[in-house]
Amino acid sequence: MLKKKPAACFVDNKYCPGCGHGIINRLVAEVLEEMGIYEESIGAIAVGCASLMPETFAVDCIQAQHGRAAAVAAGIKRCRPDKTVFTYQGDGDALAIGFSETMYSAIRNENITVIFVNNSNFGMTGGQMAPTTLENQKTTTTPRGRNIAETGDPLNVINMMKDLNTAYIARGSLTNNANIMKTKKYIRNAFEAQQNSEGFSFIEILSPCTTNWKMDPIKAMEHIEKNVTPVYELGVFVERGEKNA
Amino acid sequence: MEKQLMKGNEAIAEAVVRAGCKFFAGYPITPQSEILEYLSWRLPEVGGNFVQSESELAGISMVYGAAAAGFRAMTSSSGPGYSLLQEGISYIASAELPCLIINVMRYGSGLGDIFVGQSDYWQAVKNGGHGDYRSIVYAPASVKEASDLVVFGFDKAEEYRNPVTLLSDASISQMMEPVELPEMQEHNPDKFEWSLKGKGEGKARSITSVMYFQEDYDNYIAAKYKNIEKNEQLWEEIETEDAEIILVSYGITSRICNEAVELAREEGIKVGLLRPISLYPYPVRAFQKQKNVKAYISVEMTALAQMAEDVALACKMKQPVYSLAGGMEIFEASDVCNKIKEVIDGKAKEVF
Amino acid sequence: MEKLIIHKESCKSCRYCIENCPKGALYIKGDINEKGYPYVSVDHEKCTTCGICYNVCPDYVFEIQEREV
Amino acid sequence: MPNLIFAGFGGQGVLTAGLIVAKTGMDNGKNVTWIPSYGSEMRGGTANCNVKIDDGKISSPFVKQIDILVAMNVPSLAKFEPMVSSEGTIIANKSMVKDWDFRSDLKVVEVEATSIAEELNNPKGSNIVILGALAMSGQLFDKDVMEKGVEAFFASKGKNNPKNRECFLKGFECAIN
Repeated sequence: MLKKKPAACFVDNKYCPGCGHGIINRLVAEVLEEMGIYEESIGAIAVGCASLMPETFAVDCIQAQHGRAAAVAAGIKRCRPDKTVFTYQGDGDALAIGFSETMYSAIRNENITVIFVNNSNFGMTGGQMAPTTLENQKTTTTPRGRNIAETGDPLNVINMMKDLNTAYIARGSLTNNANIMKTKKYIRNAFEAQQNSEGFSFIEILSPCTTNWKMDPIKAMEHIEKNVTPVYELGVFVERGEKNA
Repeated sequence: MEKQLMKGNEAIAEAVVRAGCKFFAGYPITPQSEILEYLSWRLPEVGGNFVQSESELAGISMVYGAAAAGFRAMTSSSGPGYSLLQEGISYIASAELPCLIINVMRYGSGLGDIFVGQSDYWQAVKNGGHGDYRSIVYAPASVKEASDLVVFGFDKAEEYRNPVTLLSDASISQMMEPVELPEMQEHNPDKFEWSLKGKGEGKARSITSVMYFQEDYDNYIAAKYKNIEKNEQLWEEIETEDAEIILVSYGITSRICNEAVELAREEGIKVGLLRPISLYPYPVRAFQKQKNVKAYISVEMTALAQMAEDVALACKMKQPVYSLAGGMEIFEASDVCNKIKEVIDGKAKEVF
Repeated sequence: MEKLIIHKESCKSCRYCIENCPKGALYIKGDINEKGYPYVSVDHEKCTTCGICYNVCPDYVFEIQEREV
Repeated sequence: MPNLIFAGFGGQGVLTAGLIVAKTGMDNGKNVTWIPSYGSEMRGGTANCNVKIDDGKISSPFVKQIDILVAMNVPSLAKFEPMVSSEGTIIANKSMVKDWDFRSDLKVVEVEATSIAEELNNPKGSNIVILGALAMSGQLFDKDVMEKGVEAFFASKGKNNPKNRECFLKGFECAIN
């Protein structure tokens, strides 16, 4: 089995050691390349750590405003319906400031693919609480741990989205080879759904933020297995418009 | 083209289609909603895209995407909605993309009043958004001029790769007047090297703030806007040659000033009108060439005399600047004449 | 025959590869690359070129090539 | 050339009546403006539009001194009669304006617009009846110009209803000076 980094990842990424973004960047690139569409793809890239992607990713990209990537992608896709259009966003971007743009893209069943990286905090700005931050998780704005009596529960966006009329919704993680391979399959299914004009596809990926979690990378992956995955269940939730869960 | 009687908003919307625009995303707000309503059926007729977005924030973001794809794209709003567009306008300007924004002004801040007013002058002309950018701003004074400036605005947006704002108001947009519409034209979104279309075999494009890759960005961006200021000033002068008092007014109020000039001239008062058509760049050259002027009166429908500041800057405060300001109720020519007489009689107090 | 190539300059020393290698073929000696990270090395005797290291690596360190004959 | 206000309650077609007059002005080489009452003014069921017709440039589209007021109901008279200039004209819908004490300095033309439209089986045509009365007043367009204007307006909308012509003619005929 020959393996070589995809051409889209043309220089080394700029993420922290052990950051999941590097793996996800590569998975997106591999899928686009394997499907033969990477030269015909356009990405709308979020603010946050995701914004480091265009510097190292050889696909036509636009830097969206904070939270608006799904709306920007919808504008592109509606003008250029024959191109593959995706967003690449973190949890602060897609679910806090951009909740409305994300949800309404799903509500309108826009024929785009949203790649949503859940690392349960605002990475780029220094590890503040995100909508996905776990109960009791310490962040720089929840120094005593997230108090859900004040902040509400961690946001499971797929639970909110899965009853809408969309094409494909899945959640994967990066904690081991098997999960990474599954996540890659989800990404492929999402892009295929878009190619078939089935509508909105959404892949949430549980990913480590070693720097802000102040964890060794291996420990960070263990934390996802042990503490994150029970809150954000893995699997396929909508496929070809059929609801699975 | 045959003359038609059309509402300002509908003439604007039809001109948008005729300019080859294929993308609109926006949100309802009075008094611009007819633009949205008209384009909802008209754009699909020509193979274009219409989206009623969940907010102005989303609408301008979609426009940002469509413009990046090389398409002629636009949105329209008013007052509070226009405030929400500012984030996107800043991004579009920073990424050097062309697009057209229409602001049908209303009066006052907050909820304000949906009828006549020009109180978004500062927001539109001085930029409501963040950072070092300007939007080119055109102010039509008739339904016909509004539709002409739509096409002109798209052309200028592309020439300078910069957002262009058409600053209309409730009266221009709500009234019907005879209009000859511009010719239908096609736009090719692939003609730009920079437009997002998939990299193909070439180098991947990255649309973001040009600051990140533009060498000597400060000087580059300053020179860009200096160039616009040099080349794109637009104005109309009426009876200014021997005028000792010059009214400065744009949009709907300039028409009333025009009538006031006629009335004052009948009484032998040497009054002229300077009507800025481009509000950014402000037509400072028009002020520099005035030989006989002793005073300017800025006439506008805002409580705070927003444009009077630009009049003072344009004449470098060599002449006193007076103001007739206030919204809700439109001025009558007699109000303007009274102000002129107050100035002559030394009863008015200058604002600058 | 295939061979594992390591682009040591890309390595950021996260150790995901070591953790996931089923054969225990990967290790960090302590030498550091230009970025300043102790980089990963391979024991070719143990490596089966299964590709798991490539899959779990965030930094495109690994490549599996045809071995030159 | 005159400044007009057309006023009534919603559904009486006052905006259309004003539009027909404005379009007729344009088709006869005049500068025209038409602007409707708007927003909060619209609530409560009253409607009006301002029409200006002029050989020269028109400045404000808003009418502050009315030369001709077309009033389809009593609230319209109450609101706008004070704005009519001395020697100005009011065209009133007599079906709804029964015992109004008109200002003595005005020319008044009355017509049973609502009932005539109903009699002619064109209940939505009261605005066209009143245009007949407007033509009869002699204050704006001649009868044939206005009649052509009505026909041209509906033709341009692709809804030519012969009953509109009947309404117009009956309005002209039955208007009382």
